Amino acid sequence: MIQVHYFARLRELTGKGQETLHRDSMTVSELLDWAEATYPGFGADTIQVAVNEEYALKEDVIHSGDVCAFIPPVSGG
Amino acid sequence: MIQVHYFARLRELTGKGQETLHRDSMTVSELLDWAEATYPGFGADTIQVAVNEEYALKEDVIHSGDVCAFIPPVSGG
Amino acid sequence: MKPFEIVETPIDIQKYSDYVLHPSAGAVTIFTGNVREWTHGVKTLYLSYEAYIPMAEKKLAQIGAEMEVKWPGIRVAIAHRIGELQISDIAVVIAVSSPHRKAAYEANEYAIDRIKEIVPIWKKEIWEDGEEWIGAQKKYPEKGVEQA
Amino acid sequence: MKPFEIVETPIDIQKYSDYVLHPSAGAVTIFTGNVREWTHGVKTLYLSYEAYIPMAEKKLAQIGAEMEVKWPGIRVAIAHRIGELQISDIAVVIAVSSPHRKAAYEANEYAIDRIKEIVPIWKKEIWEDGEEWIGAQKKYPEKGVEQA
Repeated sequence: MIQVHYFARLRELTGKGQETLHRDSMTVSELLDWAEATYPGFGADTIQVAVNEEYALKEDVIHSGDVCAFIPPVSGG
Repeated sequence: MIQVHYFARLRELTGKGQETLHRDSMTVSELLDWAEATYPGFGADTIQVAVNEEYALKEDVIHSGDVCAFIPPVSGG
Repeated sequence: MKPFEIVETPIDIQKYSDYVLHPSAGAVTIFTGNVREWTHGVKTLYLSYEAYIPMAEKKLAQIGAEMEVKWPGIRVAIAHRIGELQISDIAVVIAVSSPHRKAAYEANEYAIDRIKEIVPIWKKEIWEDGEEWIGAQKKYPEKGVEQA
Repeated sequence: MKPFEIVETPIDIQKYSDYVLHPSAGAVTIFTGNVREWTHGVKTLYLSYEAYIPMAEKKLAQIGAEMEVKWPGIRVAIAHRIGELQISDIAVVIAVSSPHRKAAYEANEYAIDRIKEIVPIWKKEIWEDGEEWIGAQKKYPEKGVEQA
């Protein structure tokens, strides 16, 4: 199981703060493709993925038990 | 009469915070020469003179009633 | 307080200034980012900030660590507030102490630049006629909005 | 408080930050110069500051006016404390608000540079083995002392 978090625009778009994917492993790229297919307008090409609170590369592999987060462009400060 | 103020090192050197010169007028240059002659070690070449709270040029003329101050190199901040 | 933290209540700058001050510090710089009412003619009613809190605090600490490498001898504290913020409220505070002032200015400015790059915090602007999540991809060029 | 003042009591940074903040300000920078205990291996016991008060306040206000010309839209407050200051005490505070952050940083740094050039304030350092009025002509190169 892979846990994913949604924030800001993505939280409003998906209507949820988090959900659980029943997958053993997938790449970051696959996760983004899944999100884009599941939630029209997701905008995966502008979004980074954090795995266990660190920015991940597209080719990194996510394993069951990892906590992921979609990070749209940040605007703190 | 011309009033003159001493600060910091000059206040300690002269032993006074201010004094009055009984002069009708003099240039800033003359005031510095007077101070150097009166107080050995005054160091007039490193000192600026303020007349009525504004920095003055060596050739500016000080008149009776003006308030002068010797301004050694500042070190605030 | 923690030196790198996300908070949900008003920010007291004195607390962060006190944290970074120590006997070898000759200079302290504090930056606050405040909610601005007018941005190029568009009136903001209030802002709403959201964060991925544990990662945001890790990234703030990472920025602090980067700063201490670049400017040895400095001490740093950073806090960012989330939730609804009204006009003039402090959204972010950066406090840096240093033996000498140049590093305190430079390091402080580095911190806010990095926060805007890597810390997972998002700002929603609420105007009289709408609202929008702000992000690097949304620069609203038609309104000429800039970040603070 | 006055926006440009010489004070004889401890400096409360919040007061100056509050003074410069207004609804169009998106950024506030605060600089404090603090009494540092160690300067290149020489231990300072305390400092004593003296000012030509009326002229010093005029010159602080002049610096503020220069800043507002160079960085339109900023608001500035500066205070310098005189008398005996202990380690970590604030000698000077500079608060600058601005719609955007770049001007707030730049203007603040300009202010401290100008203060060290033109404001009639003098610092005496008191060490364990002596004391000395510090000034531009006295850089103590043998000790390598720098200003904060």
